[in-house]
Amino acid sequence: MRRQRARGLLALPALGGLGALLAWGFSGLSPFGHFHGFYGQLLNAIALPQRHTTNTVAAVTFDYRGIDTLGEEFILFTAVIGVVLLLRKAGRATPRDVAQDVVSSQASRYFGVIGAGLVLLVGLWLAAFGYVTPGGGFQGGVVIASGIAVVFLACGYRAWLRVSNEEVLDPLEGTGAGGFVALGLAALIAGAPFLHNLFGPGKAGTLFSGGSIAIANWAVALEVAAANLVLYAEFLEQYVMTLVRDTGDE
Amino acid sequence: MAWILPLAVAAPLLAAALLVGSDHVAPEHFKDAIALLGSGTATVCCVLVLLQSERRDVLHWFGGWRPTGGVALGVSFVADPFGAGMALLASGLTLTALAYSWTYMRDAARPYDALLLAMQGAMAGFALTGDLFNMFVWFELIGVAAYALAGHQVKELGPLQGAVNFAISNSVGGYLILIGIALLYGRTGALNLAQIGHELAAHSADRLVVVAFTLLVTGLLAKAAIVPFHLWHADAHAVAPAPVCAVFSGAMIELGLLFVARVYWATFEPVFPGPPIRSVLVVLGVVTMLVAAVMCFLQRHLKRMLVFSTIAEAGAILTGVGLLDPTSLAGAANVVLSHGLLKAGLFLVSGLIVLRLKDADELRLRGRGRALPVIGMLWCAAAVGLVGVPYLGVFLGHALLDDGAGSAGIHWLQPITMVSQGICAGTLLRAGARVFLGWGAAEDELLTPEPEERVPERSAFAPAMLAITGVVVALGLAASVVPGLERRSEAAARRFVDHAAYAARVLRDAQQKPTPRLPYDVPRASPASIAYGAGATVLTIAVAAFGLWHRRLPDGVRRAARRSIGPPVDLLRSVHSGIVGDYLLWIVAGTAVIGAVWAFTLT
Amino acid sequence: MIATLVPLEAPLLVLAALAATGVAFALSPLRQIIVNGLYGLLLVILFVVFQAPDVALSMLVVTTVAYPLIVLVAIRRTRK
Amino acid sequence: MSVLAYGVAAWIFCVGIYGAIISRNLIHLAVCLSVAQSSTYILLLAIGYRNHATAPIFKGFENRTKAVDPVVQALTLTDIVVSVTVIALILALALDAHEAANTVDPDELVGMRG
Repeated sequence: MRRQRARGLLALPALGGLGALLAWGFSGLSPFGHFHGFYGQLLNAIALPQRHTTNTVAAVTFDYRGIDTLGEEFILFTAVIGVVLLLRKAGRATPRDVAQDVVSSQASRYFGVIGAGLVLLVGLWLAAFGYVTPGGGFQGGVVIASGIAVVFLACGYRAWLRVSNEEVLDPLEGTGAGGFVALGLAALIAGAPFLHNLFGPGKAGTLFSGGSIAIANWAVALEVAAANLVLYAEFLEQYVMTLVRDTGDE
Repeated sequence: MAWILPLAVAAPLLAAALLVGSDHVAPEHFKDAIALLGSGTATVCCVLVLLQSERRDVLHWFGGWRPTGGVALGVSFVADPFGAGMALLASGLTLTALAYSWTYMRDAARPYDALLLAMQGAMAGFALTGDLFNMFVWFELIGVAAYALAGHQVKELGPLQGAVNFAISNSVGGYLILIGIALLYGRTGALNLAQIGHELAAHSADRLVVVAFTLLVTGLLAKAAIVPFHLWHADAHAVAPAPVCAVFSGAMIELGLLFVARVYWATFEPVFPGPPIRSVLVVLGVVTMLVAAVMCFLQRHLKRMLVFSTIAEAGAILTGVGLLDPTSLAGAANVVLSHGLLKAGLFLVSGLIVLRLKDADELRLRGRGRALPVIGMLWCAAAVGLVGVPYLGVFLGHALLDDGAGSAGIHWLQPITMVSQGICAGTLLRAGARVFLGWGAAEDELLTPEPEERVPERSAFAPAMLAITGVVVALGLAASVVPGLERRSEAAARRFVDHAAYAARVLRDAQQKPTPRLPYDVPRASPASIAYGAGATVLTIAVAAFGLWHRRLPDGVRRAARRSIGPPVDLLRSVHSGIVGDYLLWIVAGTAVIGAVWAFTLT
Repeated sequence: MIATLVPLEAPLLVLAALAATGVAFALSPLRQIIVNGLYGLLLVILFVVFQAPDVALSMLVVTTVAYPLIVLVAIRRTRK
Repeated sequence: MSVLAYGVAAWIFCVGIYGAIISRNLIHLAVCLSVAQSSTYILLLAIGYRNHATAPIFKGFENRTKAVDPVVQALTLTDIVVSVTVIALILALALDAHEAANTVDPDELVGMRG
């Protein structure tokens, strides 16, 4: 206890110093609202003519700086593998351990399914139109994963286990993450630089714009949805194990 | 041939995705083949890139977004010999770790291979990238792979503590880097290293640039195990599986130092005066060497001992970077190569020891290694390689560091390095003599007791692991006498520090003057470096002997020694508390102090 | 200089700073995750005001689904 | 007032780190880290903001208006993903620690020292 209090006290001057350093450095930034970085302005000017993507942010993430997004997908992919590896040590609850489904009311099932269907639609829409309007593979993927999670939780834990099965999710995750790399390699094979946009820019403001951006976007959506489902599955597994343990204690 | 460059990253990442995707359908042999193929392809690519980069830098713009009008639109990989060499070392060590784990971690879950592959791709990307934010992405990818690799092995407190401290400290280091990146973007509107440098050079350095540089460097030093940001490394390495430690110690730490050099020369060199940066980096390196050497001597857990020896070497490498001249930089690069191989070899040996003797504690293992003469010889050979004996192991690197420090007029630096090297190598030899020969006392109150650790039972095909380990150690020992390496590394260092040529190559696609073809020879060592090697050897033997038989010293001497150096050593020990809150406090305080020093000296 | 700020930004920033302080000093994890949800939603609004709808959406899905789910499970699992 | 956003970012970073330093619970600590990281979102977006500008999403080729910086938004998106993954990993480690030692207090989670 004394140790923590001492640490809390010592942290004050240290953080004061760091905060002062940060504030001193930040004060060298141009005033809020007066940013003149040419990189962003240039991209705002050329992304639409070059790629026909009305959402410049998507053009940046999937095309101009696509390699960052590839790394980002692998951060998620790797972290989920890591979480699985760490949590599996604690063992797994099997369907037999769960005496009954968490959800038993018929009404809540119907509501759950309808609500989740809407969520799923929103997710698909977000993912599909990511390079036209706000949204994209990541946001859509997370929403799709939550939609699926809600559907199956509403139908009961056993139904959830059927879909959160790693034999289903692992191939999807691998396809999403590997698909992005394969897209980059396809450009190399075509004799262009890695992740070069292979297709024509298409018609601006529609789903048929941006060329390879659409494919990269869907690869990300697939990867993110699968990775999130694995993540939810592992953590829900922990939750169910807690329930099992608690009922065992009583 | 620049198209090979992205393969160093793409091949292992694709292999990782395939491994996970095919986990439940493909036969085991297929998956093993995928893992080794992905890792091997990337390693071969790194070799080709290294050969190609010998004469001029290899440049690849992702997506084909070449700069227009001098403005970088996309992300570039730029392979100079050091970047390519670092990528090769990281890839090669990961390939080694995968091959070694093929039997050692046979019972481990399949994701283990995928994590190693992801880490390999990320390390190669980190070594090759020419873009600041792209570096941050690979930094985080290395991190997330490493946390899980460090923590997954056994269900015990030690590994978890190590992985937790690693994850938290490294993340905070990442935040510092990201704030630095944001500041530089706010000032220059650029993310490419050369471009940022170009924009900064238009004005003199002000507070924003100083703070951004401080945050970038401290974040990278946290990855590079420099005092006072090193604390979590000891916890994390001591518990990770041996082949993973080999990658951590042999490549991951050094990557942070490579990028400190990269960010200085590619971006900040034109705006900052050298001396304040030199002073801070050299002082940090010296403190790191001394602290880590003392801590190394106090360990009885073999892997923890190896980590502190790595940290001491990281300090030496930092002085090489921090002297800010090409000769020292070439020395640092050579130390990275030879030390990386030797330390990886030592960790692999420690894996064999754990496998055969079910323990990693020097005192408990006393004499039990007598039945394992080959393993013992490998351990001692690698330890001797770390001493600096002329023409062996780290000798070439330290000889160049010696030259660099001498021409910078810092003559006190090499004796300190020698002491640090001697203590660390002596400690390793002490452990070798105790374990494999049964020399020395069975009890030693000087050494830090560690909790009893349950070592996971596993069966493995030891001959293959032994052969792999032998190859790595032999390569490390031979690193000083590779024909032509010395001249090539010096030429590479001169190219590395040429800011203007780098910027012209990246931003305007100007052709560099190709480095002339160099002879394949091994230049004679200078008398000064021979003297350094001899001194380090004597010191090593003395330290090893002291460690084994210090109880035979007269009582009066021992009591006096305990009174004088006991309290500071205890203080040092208590700093390595294993508590993550303390570590964060050190990171914050260290950043504030370094920032304050540079705030007053750089503007 | 005051005129350069869109009126909404200043109060939102102050609220976010207060909420973040609340999160850091919340003692029980359960209370913390509730305050953190509030903080996340404030950031979502702030990002909309900052003209970053993509980021706001990202923050929204993370703050309403991913964080609460995993953190609540962790809290439940580690309850003594 | 023109630097309020930057000041808030610095404050949130320090507060988050302080929470992490004094934390007695790994779950609490993980959330504090996410707060510290969220300061970088604010910083990045504030840096890229331009007065009287729209989001970098256009209706079409015609009448494209002045827009805020798209790059910082792309960076922030990556940043958010990083934050989620790190939190998930730390929580997984915390659950393991709870399993192994029945504690999630980092101060009690000490196997090795010195």
